[in-house]
Amino acid sequence: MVRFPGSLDHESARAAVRAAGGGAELAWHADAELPAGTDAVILPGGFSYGDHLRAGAIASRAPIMDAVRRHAEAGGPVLGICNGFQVLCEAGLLPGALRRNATLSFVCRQVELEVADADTPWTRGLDPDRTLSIPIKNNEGAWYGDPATARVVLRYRGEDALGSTDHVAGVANAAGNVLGLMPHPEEAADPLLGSTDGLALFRALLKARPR
Amino acid sequence: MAPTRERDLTPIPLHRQLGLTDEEAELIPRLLGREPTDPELVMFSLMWSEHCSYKHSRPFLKAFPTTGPAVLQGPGENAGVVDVGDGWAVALKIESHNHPSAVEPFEGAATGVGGIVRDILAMGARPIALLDSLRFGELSSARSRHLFTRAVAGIGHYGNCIGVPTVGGEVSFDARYEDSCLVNAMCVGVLRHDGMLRAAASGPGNHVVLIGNRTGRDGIGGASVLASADLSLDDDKRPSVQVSDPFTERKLMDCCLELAAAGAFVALQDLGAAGLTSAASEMAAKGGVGLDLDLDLVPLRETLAPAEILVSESQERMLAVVTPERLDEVVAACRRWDLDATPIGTVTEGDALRARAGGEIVVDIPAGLLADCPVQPVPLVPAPEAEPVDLAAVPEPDDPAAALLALLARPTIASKRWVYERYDHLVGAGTIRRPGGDAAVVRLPGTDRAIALTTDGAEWHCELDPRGGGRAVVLEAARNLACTGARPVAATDCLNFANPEKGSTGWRLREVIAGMAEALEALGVPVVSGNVSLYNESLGRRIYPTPVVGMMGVIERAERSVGHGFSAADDLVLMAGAGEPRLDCSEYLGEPLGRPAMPDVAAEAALCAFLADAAAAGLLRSAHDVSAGGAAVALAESAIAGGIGAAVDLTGGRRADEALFGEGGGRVLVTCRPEDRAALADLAGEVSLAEIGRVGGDRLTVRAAGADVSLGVDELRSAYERAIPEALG
Amino acid sequence: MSRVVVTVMPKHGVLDPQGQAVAGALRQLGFAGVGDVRVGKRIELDLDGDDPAAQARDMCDRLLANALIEDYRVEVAS
Amino acid sequence: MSRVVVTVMPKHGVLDPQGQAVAGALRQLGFAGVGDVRVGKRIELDLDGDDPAAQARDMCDRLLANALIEDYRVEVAS
Ligand SMILES: Nc1ncnc2c1ncn2[C@@H]1O[C@H](COP(=O)(O)OP(=O)(O)O)[C@@H](O)[C@H]1O
Ligand SMILES: [Mg+2]
Repeated sequence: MVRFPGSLDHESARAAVRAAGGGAELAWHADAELPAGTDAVILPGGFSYGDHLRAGAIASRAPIMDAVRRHAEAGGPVLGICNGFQVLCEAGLLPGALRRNATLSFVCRQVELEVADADTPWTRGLDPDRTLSIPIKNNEGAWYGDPATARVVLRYRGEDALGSTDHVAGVANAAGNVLGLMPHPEEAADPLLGSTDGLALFRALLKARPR
Repeated sequence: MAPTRERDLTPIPLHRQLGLTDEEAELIPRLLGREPTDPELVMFSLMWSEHCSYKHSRPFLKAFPTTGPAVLQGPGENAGVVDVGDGWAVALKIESHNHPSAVEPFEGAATGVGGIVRDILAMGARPIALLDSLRFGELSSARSRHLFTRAVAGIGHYGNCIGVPTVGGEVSFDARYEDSCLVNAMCVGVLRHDGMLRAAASGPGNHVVLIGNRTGRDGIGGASVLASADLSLDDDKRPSVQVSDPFTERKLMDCCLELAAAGAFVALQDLGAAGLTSAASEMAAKGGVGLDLDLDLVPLRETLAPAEILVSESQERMLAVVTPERLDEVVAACRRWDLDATPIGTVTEGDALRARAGGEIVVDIPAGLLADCPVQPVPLVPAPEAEPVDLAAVPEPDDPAAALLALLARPTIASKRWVYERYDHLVGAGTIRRPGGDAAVVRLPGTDRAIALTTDGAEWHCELDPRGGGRAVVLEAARNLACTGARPVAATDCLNFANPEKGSTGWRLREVIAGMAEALEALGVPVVSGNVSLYNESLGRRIYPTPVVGMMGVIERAERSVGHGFSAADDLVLMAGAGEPRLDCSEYLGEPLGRPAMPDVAAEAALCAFLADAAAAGLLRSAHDVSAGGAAVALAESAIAGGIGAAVDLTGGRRADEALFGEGGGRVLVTCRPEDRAALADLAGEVSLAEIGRVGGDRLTVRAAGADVSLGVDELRSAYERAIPEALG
Repeated sequence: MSRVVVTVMPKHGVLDPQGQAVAGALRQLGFAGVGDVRVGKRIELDLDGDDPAAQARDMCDRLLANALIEDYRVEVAS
Repeated sequence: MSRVVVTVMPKHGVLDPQGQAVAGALRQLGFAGVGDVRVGKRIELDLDGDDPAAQARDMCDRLLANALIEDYRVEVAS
């Protein structure tokens, strides 16, 4: 779990990983290496560097990102949530860019998602007909890119207030091991919060983990 | 030390330009034993403003109950702190940023959030929730739309970026706030009992370290000019606007909490109104020590005079006292977070607040003097008693269903989704009950408990009857908490009033506080922190007396919290509380009219206790407070939230419109499973509990004194949800 | 139709958190010679009607710039 | 020390919701002659060292602009 200045959701995401049966350690943006024995990397949500310039742009150039890139190139799973998704796009590890919401405002609400690709380490085994109820909360969450060439993993069902190309809520790289999502699965990982649909992603990864 | 230079070219004496009265200006040399220097006079002028000294309101505030078994820190620190069990504590405080928000709504509201968050941080608490209480003019006014939308954007910008969820609040619209909008922000934090920090400096020889943003010409004169003068909307009060920097605030939070957990601070204090002057004098006075500051060491953004450095209100700064042994650790942690940390002085024996610049001492005053502003008595002129509403003069509605839809679409009643969807109300994965209900419910990390949070106002009631309104605002807050299943534990308050030197405002202030105190005593809820904002009037238009109460309650088992939406068909609908609905002081009449009944504090305290017991026993399927718009609006809101209708017979009231839309009386709409009806009645004891209908279907049908209202839940929702977006165009 | 360019920059002396963040990031990328950085807006407008510069100034006063914290400049490109 | 001005604008063909919103708001204020509006960034940098323009272009490629959606221009003011 990489922590940048301005990361906000690292503790919630860590709790979600634990709830799914895994464990997570924090890595610092200025470090050159990921912790030894890292199976998967999560770039959590937040406002790294205050979203200045472009969301995720400054964090995507942090020293730790070289290690994340090496991990990804070796096939290691990487998940970017919200700001983490923005960082991965800015780092060139995912296709497209995230732009200002069509509403020109921050949007925080529960949305319904459909699984468009159940063959990534983060979605393997998910029923493609299942609707996931997970919240979004972002300012620059409109994915802009070519859905014909990108590997679309999640789509908004029904209305997409953000104005993403083709209702895209999450995309992966060609190999499928790097995934970026606008919705926040860590905010849907506890029955007290009304939905546990977000846990499915972390569980899928833990199941797929090479022993 | 050089005495004040003569200023024979200035026709108006310096002290008056700074906002000091002639009496105060004569008193200062007597207290000091000499003439003050210019920087000293500026410091006095800020510290002796109402904003910093509470010189008009202080005597009245003594009426509040402030102690109790749960209180770990009452008023007098940066925030109040109460015990919530298992070694955990909650810090809370509310504060106004009204005048800065009227000048520049985005930055004013944003920096208001930043300021209150630093107050919580200064206690060593981790901020976990924000609430905002807002008042603007009617949305038909372009200026009010601008202030409203920009203030909401500013609050969202700041809260979202620092990762503290904005879980609740309130907004209402009335022409009285057209020129003087109100922006109050509340922050709540959690801490371990043994991790609580205080502002009291100690240990001569310890370092005074300034952490965070560099100092610039931000808000210079802000405390006195912006907060204590009638605002006449002219441009020359404007050059000192503070720009918010939430990214730095987040780093400040992360870094200070890391250091606080490591025990690296002797004391911690935020820099708010009056900047370094206020922070340093409070730290010295509270600790009974002196401070020696070298202004040349303060990191600056631009060249500033010593007096400017002393009063600059640059944001995102904290002042810490650190032992010599831990200084390197503090500086290193700040560097890791890319924050400036600069030792700018030391703690000394004695009580002198000293500041040097260019090697010379420019300030040397006993720190306590700055906090000892003489009380300014205010005139206490009772306002005439309001006349009860003459029902015969109020036409009965031709179409009560249309009247209900119109009420649901009044911006003050309508859904505030447009607001809270602009706020991250979830971050931290702790928001169990989201905005839109009676109170937010937030998980208490590390425990099975949750806390419920609300802010409330009752300004129409306070205008018509300040004593009763003072009671009403506290009782409404408690009822809102109780509806979620919480027991109220502590309150914080922000008293927004007009000019206390004019008309009946001083009397209203005293009466409102007295009424609040009566209700707080009955509930056993102490006030642990608060803030006063006076002079909210301009161009001859004064705001209503607007006390805002922030209240926190505890739910022992988080999973037992209760929502306000109907939950399932065949559940019974009951009215708890025996009060009579009245059109007096009702939103239905469209303006504050009539003489509302005096709230019965004992009955309402019993009602709150019953609701919390019933929730703890798992007997409530929903609970919703009857407030603005009366029982019909409360029923509609429960139907909309639950997505299911109900059929109900309303009793009470002298006519159908009063039964449907009458307010007051401390009533709560609850639902339960039919099989739990008897158990609920047992728990109710003396509290009146009347079965009035059943949940089910996709329509809300309400019968009252011959009137018959039947509307589809979708119709209700559409009126309720669309009003604010449509008013904004 | 004229092309008007409006430049809106943070006023001198007013805190520019965005400029600070960009300066820090550039230095971290190894650009050692970076001094002060300020970030503002550039708005390009196509405008019909008389005196486009006066129109644009009016727009700045009423919407495009916040006089409390920002300065603006108007140039007519064509 | 040179002053370098970097202008970053949304690429042509890329939708600019902010520009559209500004255009709409201006028309609503009564500016009937408003055509296309595009909103971008202006970044003013003080730079030490050789060839400030080349340095600034390097900064754009590495951080200041996102080539997928933005174009940039560099001017050395002094
Ligand atoms: N209405 C009030 N009720 C209770 N306490 C109050 C009230 N107004 C102010 N106080 C207390 O007086 C003290 C000084 O308030 P204030 O100047 O607003 O604090 P700060 O300097 O931390 O912003 C605080 O401890 C506050 O809790
Ligand atoms: Mg304080």
